[in-house]
Amino acid sequence: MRLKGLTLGLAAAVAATGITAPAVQAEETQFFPFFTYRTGPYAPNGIPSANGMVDYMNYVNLKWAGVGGVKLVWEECETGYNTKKGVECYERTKGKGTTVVFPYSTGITYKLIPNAARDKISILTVGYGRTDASDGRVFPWTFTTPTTYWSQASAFIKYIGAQEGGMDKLKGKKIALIYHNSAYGKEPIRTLNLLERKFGYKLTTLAVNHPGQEQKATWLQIRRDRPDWILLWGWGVMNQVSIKEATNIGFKMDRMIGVWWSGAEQDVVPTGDAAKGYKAGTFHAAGRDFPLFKDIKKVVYDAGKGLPGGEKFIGQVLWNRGVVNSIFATEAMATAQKQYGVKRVNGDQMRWGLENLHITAERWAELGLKGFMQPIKNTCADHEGNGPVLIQQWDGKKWNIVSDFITPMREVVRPLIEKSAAAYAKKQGITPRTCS
Amino acid sequence: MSATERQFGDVLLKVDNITLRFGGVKAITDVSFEIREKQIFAIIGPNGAGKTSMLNVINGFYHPQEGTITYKGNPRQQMKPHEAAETGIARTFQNVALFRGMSTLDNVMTGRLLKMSGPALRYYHQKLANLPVINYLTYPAMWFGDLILDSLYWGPYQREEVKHRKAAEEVIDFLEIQSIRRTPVGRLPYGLQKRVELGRALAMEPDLLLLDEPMAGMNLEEKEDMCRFIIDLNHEFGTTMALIEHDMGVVMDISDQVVVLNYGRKIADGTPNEVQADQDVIDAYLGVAHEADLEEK
Amino acid sequence: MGEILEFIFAPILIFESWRFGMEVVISGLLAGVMYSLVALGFVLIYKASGMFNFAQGVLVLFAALNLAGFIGLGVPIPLAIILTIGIMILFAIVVEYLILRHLVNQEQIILFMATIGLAFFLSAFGETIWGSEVKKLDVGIPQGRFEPFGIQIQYLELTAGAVAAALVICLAIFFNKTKIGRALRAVADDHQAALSVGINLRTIWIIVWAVSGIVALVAGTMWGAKSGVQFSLSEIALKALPVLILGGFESIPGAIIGGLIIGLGEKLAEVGWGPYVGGAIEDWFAYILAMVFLVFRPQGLFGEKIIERV
Amino acid sequence: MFYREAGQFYTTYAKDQGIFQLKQDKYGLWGLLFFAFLVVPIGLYLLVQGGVMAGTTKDYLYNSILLLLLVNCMAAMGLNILTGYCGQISLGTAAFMGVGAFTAYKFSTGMNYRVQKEDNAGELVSTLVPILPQIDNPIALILLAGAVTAIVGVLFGLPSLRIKGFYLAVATLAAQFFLVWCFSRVEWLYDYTSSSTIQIPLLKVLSFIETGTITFGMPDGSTKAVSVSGFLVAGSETLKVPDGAKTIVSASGFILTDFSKALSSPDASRAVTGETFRIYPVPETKYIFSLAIVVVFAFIMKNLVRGRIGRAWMAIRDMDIAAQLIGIRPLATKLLAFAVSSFFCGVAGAMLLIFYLGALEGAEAFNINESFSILFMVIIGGLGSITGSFLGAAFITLTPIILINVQPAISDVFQDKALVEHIQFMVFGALIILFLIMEPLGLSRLWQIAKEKLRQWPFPY
Repeated sequence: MRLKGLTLGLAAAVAATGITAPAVQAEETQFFPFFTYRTGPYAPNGIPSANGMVDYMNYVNLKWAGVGGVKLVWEECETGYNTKKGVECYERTKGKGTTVVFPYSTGITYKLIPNAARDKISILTVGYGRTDASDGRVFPWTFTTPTTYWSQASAFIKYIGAQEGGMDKLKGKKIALIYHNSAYGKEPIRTLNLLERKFGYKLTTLAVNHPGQEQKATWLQIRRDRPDWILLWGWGVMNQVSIKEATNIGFKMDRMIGVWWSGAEQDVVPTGDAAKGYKAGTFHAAGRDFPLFKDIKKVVYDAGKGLPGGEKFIGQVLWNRGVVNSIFATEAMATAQKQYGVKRVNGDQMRWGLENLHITAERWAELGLKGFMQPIKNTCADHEGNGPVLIQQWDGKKWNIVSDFITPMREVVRPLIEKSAAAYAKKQGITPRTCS
Repeated sequence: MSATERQFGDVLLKVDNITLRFGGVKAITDVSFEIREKQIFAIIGPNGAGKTSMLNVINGFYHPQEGTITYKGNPRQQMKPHEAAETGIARTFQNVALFRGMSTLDNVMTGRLLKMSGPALRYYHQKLANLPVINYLTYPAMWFGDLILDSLYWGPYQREEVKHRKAAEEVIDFLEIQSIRRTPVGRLPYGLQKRVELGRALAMEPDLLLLDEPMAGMNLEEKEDMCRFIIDLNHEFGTTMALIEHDMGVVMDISDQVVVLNYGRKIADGTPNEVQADQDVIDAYLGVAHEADLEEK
Repeated sequence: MGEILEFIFAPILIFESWRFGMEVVISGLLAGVMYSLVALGFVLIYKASGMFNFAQGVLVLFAALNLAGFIGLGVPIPLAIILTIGIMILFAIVVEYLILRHLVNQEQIILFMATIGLAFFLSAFGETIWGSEVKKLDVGIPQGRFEPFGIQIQYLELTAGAVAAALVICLAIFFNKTKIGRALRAVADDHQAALSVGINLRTIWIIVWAVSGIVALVAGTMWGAKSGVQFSLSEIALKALPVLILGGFESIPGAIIGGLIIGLGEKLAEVGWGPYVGGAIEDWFAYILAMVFLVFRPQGLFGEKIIERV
Repeated sequence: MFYREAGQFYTTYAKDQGIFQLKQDKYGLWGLLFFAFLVVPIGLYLLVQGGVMAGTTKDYLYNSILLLLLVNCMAAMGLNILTGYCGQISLGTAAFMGVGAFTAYKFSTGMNYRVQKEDNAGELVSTLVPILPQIDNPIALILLAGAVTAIVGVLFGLPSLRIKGFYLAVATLAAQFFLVWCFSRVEWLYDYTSSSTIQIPLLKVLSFIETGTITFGMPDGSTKAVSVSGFLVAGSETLKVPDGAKTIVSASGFILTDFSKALSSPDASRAVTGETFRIYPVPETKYIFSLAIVVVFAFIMKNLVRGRIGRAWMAIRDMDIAAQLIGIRPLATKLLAFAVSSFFCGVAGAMLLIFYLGALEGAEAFNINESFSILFMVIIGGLGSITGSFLGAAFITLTPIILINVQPAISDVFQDKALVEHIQFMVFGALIILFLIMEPLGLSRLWQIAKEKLRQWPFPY
């Protein structure tokens, strides 16, 4: 009790944390930090993603003068895919009025999740991060829109089943998972194991250590086990080496499916012809033949306002994904603006906007991306947005979509997510909120 | 004073038929001798005669293939260097082997390490070690207790430090190196380094002190100082010493007994006078070069 | 009990199918050669200057970046190779001028640290010039495979084996038959003595860094052909370290034999034991293998027995 | 003029063996501690109060600079014991830190193990069964982390009897790779989560002291206070909103709540919704605790290295043969160095998890680059010097951050973000080389030279 008097002052300082930061922000701008990695082992993949995010925001400013009249400002912060640098980025940009962050690294995502509610900063992880965080009751501040690794794994099994001529044909088939030995790579294993019990295929998991330059042992085992399908959960240089090794041992490339982070131009082009026929998951269409992308080229690059050397990335898979990332952010912001009738949105409002994000097919068409993605709709309990998965195939020149939108097995994945989230809540002493 | 008049104690170290080989090369062949307490014992011989190897065998650094060493009545064949040190054998080196990163004082204090025991462990050895069962249980606890005391530098441990600091200061006083107490030894001139090294060995309060060329590379003045320290040590404290030295004048002057090695074999053993008279020695070693030296005496 | 035995002998049990066993052995040996190529660069510099050059991995990246960069600019391959060698020599001169000569007579660990600083600098410098994108490196090394007796062998790895053999022969000739080579050996044996007979240490350093730059170029070309040229290439240095301790820091044959042992050992372990414990064990297995080996032979495979003197 | 030993004599050996030879040094250290413990937190608080500094800037200073710096200081001290004092180069520091972090995590969650059963429907049901009570005291966790890491360190130190120099350095990489592999492979270590990440749960100390109050406004206009007890250092605590509470009136104390910003945001009058709220540790608490830990361990290290153990270590480092011949047991001495060093590293790892990151992925947070950067700190700072550990940690931690913060200036010149980043790397690499060339003995040697100069100032002759 005696201590309390002494500490009251500190408490006031804490309260001040909230006051000062927004005050210095000019009213008509909305700030976004971009955690990017243009250096380090994963830079080849980081650069197009970062460019996509920046280019779209730039485009919105140039074309529409911002969102709802609020100009977008952003700051890139280099993380090098390193958690400590990510923490530094987060803390440094926090004071500039951050409402939502895109960590672009599994490690940074995990580190930031416990902070999100405290700082009133949402975490939007487009196609990566912590899968069970899509349970909005336990993780109100984390968004895994449009879909997650677990969903994707189930969609892959669905796709394989379809290719084999029915889910019942999966019985006795051999599927090998080659994965990056990290939190990211291990995400699908639990789902695949569960489905293994359900459909009776046989799963072999093979881990590859970072960076994955040397995979001889892995592919020797593939040669021995002769799986019918290979799922590749790789990242960085590992992807190229895997694709090359697969060709080297004469594996049929159209039976090898990569996760969406293993299916970019950067992964296949350096392998030459080896990757022809290789498939990969994605949650958005491929290519640059969309009105929006043509417009971005016109408005941003032709006007000389783009990033140096950035034009060549337009339409690439990772660049497209970066654009999707920014679209989610701006759409959520617009949603929040409408709901609260404000111009610049704060953390609470941005969170509401993300939670009530609803991008209909019409809206996609309006954005100039007709058929690019399926409608996305988040709810209080479900932050995954119910996005379906596509399969694309590399023809030696470009990626082509070769499947319809595959709806993940929600009935399998969702209970898994809820169970995992509940376990987390229990361990961390969190009372899940009620969504009704 | 003549060496023969002096009275020595029992046999401290007995070397029996030692043979040491490196691969096919024999460094020492079938050498035997005895060192008595309070003796100044010299091992001489030309370069490569196996003198240093002999010292290395005595303090357990080399393991001879044949023969035994009996020290304080206990025969031994294999022994690790630190075990030799624990039984009271100290040593200086031909090329100074000081701890260059530490000050003079710290170097001398390292010589006290064996004598320093943690207060808890000492209590253990005094009171608990002989109790059945309980000694196994308490030893780790006492060891750990010492570590805690060490890490706090407090109470009984601090008193222990002070006690040994006093002992170290006595050595420093004796060797007259007070002024360089806090100087890192790497910065000292060669002669002083040798003296600090002697200090480190003395701090161990050894029963047998092995000196490997204590006067090599010194000027006359330094040599005189060193001789004085050696003689004082022997006479005042009765330290037994085995030394290797090339300066025959010094050897003949201060030693009580001399062993002569040549090509790893013993060719003579006796008092300085006896050795000087030995024809083998004169042939093999002293030869013409040193005759002038001997005549002076 | 049976399971335990099965686990213990797993690496041997893979020979149940002798073709598969042989494939593992051959792949292991050839992977080992690829490690040796990187390890050779370390050995050269350590031999001549006692410097544990941690920048060797980055040197591999840097050389490959230059080569791929020049080829990407449309320079014919032979000219690109010559240009890259020129750059590696220039680099050696700059390193000597700016770093080595200022660190004469420093402790080994300081030299080691300096090379890490150099690694930081060089990796960023290389990427500044040539960009961070993955570059394809194709200097005409045959791709694909052939299958004698049903055992798959890849041309790229076979080429690597041949290149490594050629490289070792070249280095052997260089060290034993040329005047510079003899001077290098003299320096490796005894710095002081070499200086006293009039060997210019600085020239030696430049030569040795240039040679190891060229060795890095060879390693970079082989690895780059395998995985494209990008930042990760610098991390293969970590695969070369167990080879080094096994073979000894100062022995060229050691680097080759060490590479073969490590390559073979880690592949057998991964294929045999990996499935039981979750896989991805080869990285640490290589180190543990080298360490166990070292405990029994502290001086490495080809190092001389250490006789301690006082 | 003011910094000299003239007139300072000691009449007892006990005093002469004190940590400081000079009174000025002693006062300097007390001043520094005063500054770090009181001036920094209170000063920052006042700056924020006075509106000079943004609250987020203060958070930035604590969360991403000071806490990381303290963790790094701790790890650098640990490695300095082994490399600087005992002469054994280790490249496995990060892995040992990882052992500490995972130990802290396992003890904080009750050492769960998993029981898997098939239920009636044939589904696999797994439950986690704790075998120990959860420990929520950070100090206890840190000490346990140190102890376990010490044991692991001794195991990996065993080869040091036979292997020396760089061979040993590379051999310690075996520890690095093996342990990191365990962090991502041994499911028990990370409580069987699907992604092998760990997150520290709620930890607090002195839970009997009331440290804060949150006042709620009730519908009838009265207020109701909820008091908070104990100092939170990690995780978050869930508390109940009083029945029927409508608004939050104020929050005070050593806490951060879910509401702390709602208070100040434009819609502050918003009604409270939900039944619970959560409180979080303030950065000041974390800072003071980590600082205290670092200071205590620095004191312990100083005592060890100036006593008999330190002398034995240095003897082994300087000349191991001579050391053996004066009776030092090489294996025992080296293993003790491995144990103590690993203890420190384990503490650093636990601090990293508890105070700095909160949640981490073992294989990423403790990868080999971390080991290298800690070795860097020790060498740049100065081998065999505690001051050096601190200076080195500061240099390696702060230089990149300083470079990042001058980056906006460079960014205006170069549009290319990657280029700016690369320039940063080049500058960092060049600075390291420059330092090694200028003063191979490290920053601590520069500090010493500065002090010697100061002794003579202003009359050098």
